[in-house]
Amino acid sequence: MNIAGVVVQATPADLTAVQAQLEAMDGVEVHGAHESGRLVVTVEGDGYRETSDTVLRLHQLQGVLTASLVYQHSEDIG
Amino acid sequence: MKLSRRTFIKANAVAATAVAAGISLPEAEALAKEGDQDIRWDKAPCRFCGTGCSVLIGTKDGRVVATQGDPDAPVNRGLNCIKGYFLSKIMYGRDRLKTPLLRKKNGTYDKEGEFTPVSWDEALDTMAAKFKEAIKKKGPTSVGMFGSGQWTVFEGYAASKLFKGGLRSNNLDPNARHCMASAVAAFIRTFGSDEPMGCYDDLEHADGFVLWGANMSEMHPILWSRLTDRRLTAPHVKVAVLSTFENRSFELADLGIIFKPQTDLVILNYIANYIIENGAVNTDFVGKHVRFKKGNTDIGYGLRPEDERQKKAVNASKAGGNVDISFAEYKKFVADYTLDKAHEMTGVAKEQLLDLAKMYADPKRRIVSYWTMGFNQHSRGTWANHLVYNIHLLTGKISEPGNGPFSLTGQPSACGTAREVGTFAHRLPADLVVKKEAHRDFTEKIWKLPKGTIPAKPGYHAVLQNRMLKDGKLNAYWVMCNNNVQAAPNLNVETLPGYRNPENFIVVSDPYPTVTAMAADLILPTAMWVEKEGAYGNAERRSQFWRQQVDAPGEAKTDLWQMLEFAKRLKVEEVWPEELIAQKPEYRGKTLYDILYANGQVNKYPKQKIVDGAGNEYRSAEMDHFGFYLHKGLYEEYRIFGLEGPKKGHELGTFDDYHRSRGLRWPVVDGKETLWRYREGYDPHVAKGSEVQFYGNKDNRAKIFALPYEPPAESPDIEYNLWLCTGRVLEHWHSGSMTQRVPELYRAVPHAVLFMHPDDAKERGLRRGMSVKIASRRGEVTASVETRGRNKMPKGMVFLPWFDARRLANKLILDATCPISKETDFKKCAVKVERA
Amino acid sequence: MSGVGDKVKGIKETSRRQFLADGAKAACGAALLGIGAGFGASQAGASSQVFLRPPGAGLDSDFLASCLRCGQCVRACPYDTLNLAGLFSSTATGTPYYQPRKVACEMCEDLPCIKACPSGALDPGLTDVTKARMGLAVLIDQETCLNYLGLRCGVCYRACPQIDKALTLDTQHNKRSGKHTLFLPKIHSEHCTGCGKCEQSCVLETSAIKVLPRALAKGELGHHYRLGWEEKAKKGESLIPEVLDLPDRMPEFTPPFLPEVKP
Amino acid sequence: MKWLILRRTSQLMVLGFFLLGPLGDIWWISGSLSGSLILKVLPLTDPLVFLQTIFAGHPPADMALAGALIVISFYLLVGGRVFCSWVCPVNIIADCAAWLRDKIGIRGVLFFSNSSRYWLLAMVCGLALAFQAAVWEMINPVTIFSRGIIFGLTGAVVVGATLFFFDLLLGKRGWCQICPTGAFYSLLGHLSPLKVIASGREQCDQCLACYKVCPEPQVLHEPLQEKEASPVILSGQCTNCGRCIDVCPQSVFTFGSRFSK
Repeated sequence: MNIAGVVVQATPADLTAVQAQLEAMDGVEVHGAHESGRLVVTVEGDGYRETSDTVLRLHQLQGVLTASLVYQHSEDIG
Repeated sequence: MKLSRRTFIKANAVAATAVAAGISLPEAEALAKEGDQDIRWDKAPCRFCGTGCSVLIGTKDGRVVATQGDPDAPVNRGLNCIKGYFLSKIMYGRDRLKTPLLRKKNGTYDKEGEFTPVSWDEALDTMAAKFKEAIKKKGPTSVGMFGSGQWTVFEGYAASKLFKGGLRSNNLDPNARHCMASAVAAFIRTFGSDEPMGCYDDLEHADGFVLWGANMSEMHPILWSRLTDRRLTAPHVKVAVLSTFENRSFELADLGIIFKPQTDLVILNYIANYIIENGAVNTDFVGKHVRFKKGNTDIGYGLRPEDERQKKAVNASKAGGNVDISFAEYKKFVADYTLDKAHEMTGVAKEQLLDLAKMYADPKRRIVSYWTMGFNQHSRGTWANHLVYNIHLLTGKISEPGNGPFSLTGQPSACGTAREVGTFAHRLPADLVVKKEAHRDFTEKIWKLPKGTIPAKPGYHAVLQNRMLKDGKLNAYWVMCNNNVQAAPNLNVETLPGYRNPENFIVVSDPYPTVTAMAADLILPTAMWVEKEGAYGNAERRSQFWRQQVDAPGEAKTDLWQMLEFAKRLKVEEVWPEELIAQKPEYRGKTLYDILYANGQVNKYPKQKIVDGAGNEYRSAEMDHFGFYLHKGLYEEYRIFGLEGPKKGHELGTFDDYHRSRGLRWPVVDGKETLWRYREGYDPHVAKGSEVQFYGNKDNRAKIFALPYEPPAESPDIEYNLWLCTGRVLEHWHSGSMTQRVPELYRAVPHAVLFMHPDDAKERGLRRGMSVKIASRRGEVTASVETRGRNKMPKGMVFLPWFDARRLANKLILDATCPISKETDFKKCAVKVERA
Repeated sequence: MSGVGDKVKGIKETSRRQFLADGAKAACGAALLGIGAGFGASQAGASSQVFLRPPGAGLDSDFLASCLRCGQCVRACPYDTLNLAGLFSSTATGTPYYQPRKVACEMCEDLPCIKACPSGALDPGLTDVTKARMGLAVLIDQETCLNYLGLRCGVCYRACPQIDKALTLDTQHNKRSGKHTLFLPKIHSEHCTGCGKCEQSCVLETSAIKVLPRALAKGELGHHYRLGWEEKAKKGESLIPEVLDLPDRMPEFTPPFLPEVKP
Repeated sequence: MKWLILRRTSQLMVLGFFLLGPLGDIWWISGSLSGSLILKVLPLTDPLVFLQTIFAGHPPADMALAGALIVISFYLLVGGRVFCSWVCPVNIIADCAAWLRDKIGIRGVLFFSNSSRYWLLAMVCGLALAFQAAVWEMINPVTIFSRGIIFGLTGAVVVGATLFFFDLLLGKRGWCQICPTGAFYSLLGHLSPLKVIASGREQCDQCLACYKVCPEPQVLHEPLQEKEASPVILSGQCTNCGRCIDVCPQSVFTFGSRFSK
């Protein structure tokens, strides 16, 4: 199990659009957003590779300025 | 449950990310903080030394994820030593054994084969066949078991039943033989009852402490913390520390005494002499409660009978013999031990000897004497124990708050299991012994066995077991819950040959691949500590219970499961003679499991829910497997020995009470614990008006033994010119099979080093850090030299800890034992040290 | 070697002017490089707290003046304690250092590192390793130190090669438990060599005791102040002897209900 | 080709001896090119590093001084920049970069005058004096590279690659043109007796093969072209690499004494 916490900075104008895009992605959840354009996002995956790929994809989204990883946890379950 | 862990981690991720983003998400923060809340907390005693600290075990998702000292535990009040701090990690070493391993070649068992994973059925069937074969060929004395002071009470009791009542072999001995046997022998001989009279509350009441060969600072850290506190908060308190080298306990010593090895016997007799000469004898006490004995001398060293030292000893076969004497004769006996003579023999300054004697002689000073291996692992260990009782008995400083001799134990249940349930080769539960017919009869009655089932002859003790394995007289052997190949003396000559003797089949049950496991033919993977329900009895007679917190990994099974499943494979006809079965024809065709465990008593308590005060539920792997509450059944049957047995003063509380309490000190009578035994008012068994009754003896009197100094079995000479002492360090416990697997403890003390005086090193052209060969007449090991650090050695003596499996200190040790207690002297032998 | 100018006369085509112009160019380049290097040097000095020098290295400023960066001390170290700083290390590249949490200095009595040093950067006058001052241990976090929490740890203390001198345990009553003792590690700078065995052995996830360069670790008492009790002990009597002290008046008989006052 | 092969062998052998210790536990030599001890007896010290410590105010220690004097004496004897062409591992990089550069025809963008290296040398000493530290050693690619190889530090790769691309893209043998270590040895080379001599310059047919391979072609002009000048290549900047001897079809060049006519 792999869980990452990511701060996504979107252009304030695109905030809603970005949020919608994020929510459409597998394993991505938006936990909060601020009108300044910052979003609190978690990325979940089974493996490290998968999670980091998703985090990298966040950068590519339309309207996203930066996405910075602030929390990372991984452990074997079962 | 897995979902909740995921939710928790996610909450943490959200909280951390929100902080970084500068966004406030109060729900997430609250959730993250609550993470600790789904940890289930329950109590258990620490599984290291005999102190018996209580810890709280935090379990989550079937894994122990946290521990803490129990802040309300009377022994440790929430504190732990550094080993206790890492308790939860000992179960999670990477090389935990998870499947039975049998030595095989081409698909079948072969003594010279490779360890091959096998099923439990194959493992136990092979093992049962080997045991039956041995019994058939050479009788019940050809099977045996080496057990442990780390066994739970239930396990020790089940083993005692299995071997003494089932297989009819008294060849059951615990590793406590290496540890406590001398204390046991002297307790029984002096007071007629095993274990200390006092308790840890003495620590807060004494005005003086004397440590005789006990480095409490490292070996009983939490008790030491209490002792130090007494010294700090009561400035009149004096602490004397005696040892053959300067150890960490000297930090606190008002009187730090280094004596020549073995001459503690001289100091003890000198003190007795001083007390008598200076009129400090409590004549009233001695007149009413004490009688005098003279023990046999020249009793040899428990070596093989062919050994010259053994042949020369006049009383080698009558080591325990003694005769009654008068006080006047005793006085004359110790009069020989004058200050001058004591000073000359011990090398201790006269003022120091005098100071020490005065501490004991001062009628106003309450004194507790503590000892561990310095006394017990001693070729005159029983004598040393006697001689310290003598001092306390002469002055009447015993069995009252702050006064008494107190033997500290090295293992978590040396008292509770090894001693109390009778796992020694000569013992039965609750202080009964195999030699006495009445005791056997009583035991057989409780166990519902035909008369004559239990053999009258004591079995092979620890050292003898290894000799008999080597000699081919003990052929099927089960080592459980200990690492004797790293512990037993004279490894190369007397221990390993027996394990590898082609005639023998050796089974080792252990959680980890220890050196003992590697020397075995069959390894059984074993559950440890809170992977099973258990009970330990610490040094102050406190029995502490715990519930099973987690499951054992893989196919690892508990010791109880292993013993009971093994018993299922033994038909009574295969192990008992016909005349015995004839007495109980209803046993015909049954297995030892049916007779010993499914006997209507042990299986009396049906499956039930195990619930703690907070309503949490617990599993019992054995209850699930066998279909009844095995632990409760075993315990309640064992409890009858204390309640109804021929020896009084061993009453235990009920099974349920122990699970509810933080441990109780026996005898537990009328719902009360006993803090000081033998003293009126404190001990329910002492008659009103009698003040003190040593009721273990029929005349209610304790015995003072006149015993002299005798030299050790081996002393340094021209070739082997140094004394070697072995022992422990705080960071590691015993053979290190658990603590060496905790990375932090490994880093703290990764290797055993040889402590040496700088001048001794220089004389041999050695520098600190150099690799050296330490050789005795029996073997050699390599270690690096340490001339600084925690132990300051006197010239002529070196110290090597034994926790390090890469440096097996026991190769060097002579298998000389105290002839009475059969406990090996691990503290003295002659070695030479040279550059490797 | 009288000067650079003489030595370049072989280049005949170079006019004096050309030479000066080249010189100016080179000097500018050199200055730029120099500023960079100098900056690097000051950086290396500033962040040296995580890097400890071998015994006898003295102050880092002196060390950076004298060390040849040859690595012979590193090769001589029998315990692989010493490393050479790499290019991206925050200490000067090529200089030896150790990080005690990884491998502490074992304090070899024969000081092989100093013997190997050709330049005297490691002071050959240091022959007693206990006199080495590689840093100073500091119990940096009392909140996590198990000893302060009352646990019986003392791993650092027992790991100390200068046990009871450089590191002692102060005892203090544990008020919370009521019957135990706090064994508090205390470092004595006059004996601590900074070997780092304490930091290496600390069982916490992050060591609570750390070795710092002495300059960072050590406080300094005001130069005007003397410790009265030490001065008295040194002199063996009060610094101002012969001072008049009149006896206190006491009742000749203390009534039993009054506590006895000891003069 | 003879001298080139000998030279490569020498360069690799020096590194090889240093690596025998860490790789094969044979400690014939310990340390690095900055300072070393051979067979536990003979000290060697990089004289420029040593000089920096003197400028930095550190009194010379016997061992280091002895090592520096031994090295200086040796190079005084065999030619100062013999270090550059026979010992210095950077030379391998410089030669490779130069070869590739010619092969793919990159034109240089940076040219350094011959005096640059002396200015840089002066700066190195000045820096040591000003900062009271061996400042140059923090960036000196020569010592960082050789030490990096011997001690297995990643810096070696970085510095090696940087030097390679510097030489490849910015200037032919760019680093060696300005290297202060080379400059220092150049100063020694002015006095050394072992020299390359254009003894057969009469046979020269101006094919310019020697100019093409010479790392310091400016040193060739006078002895080869100017008939009134001595045929001995007297310049300290000559590295005694012997490439000109290898390549000259007319066998113009030989090794000999500076005093030979």
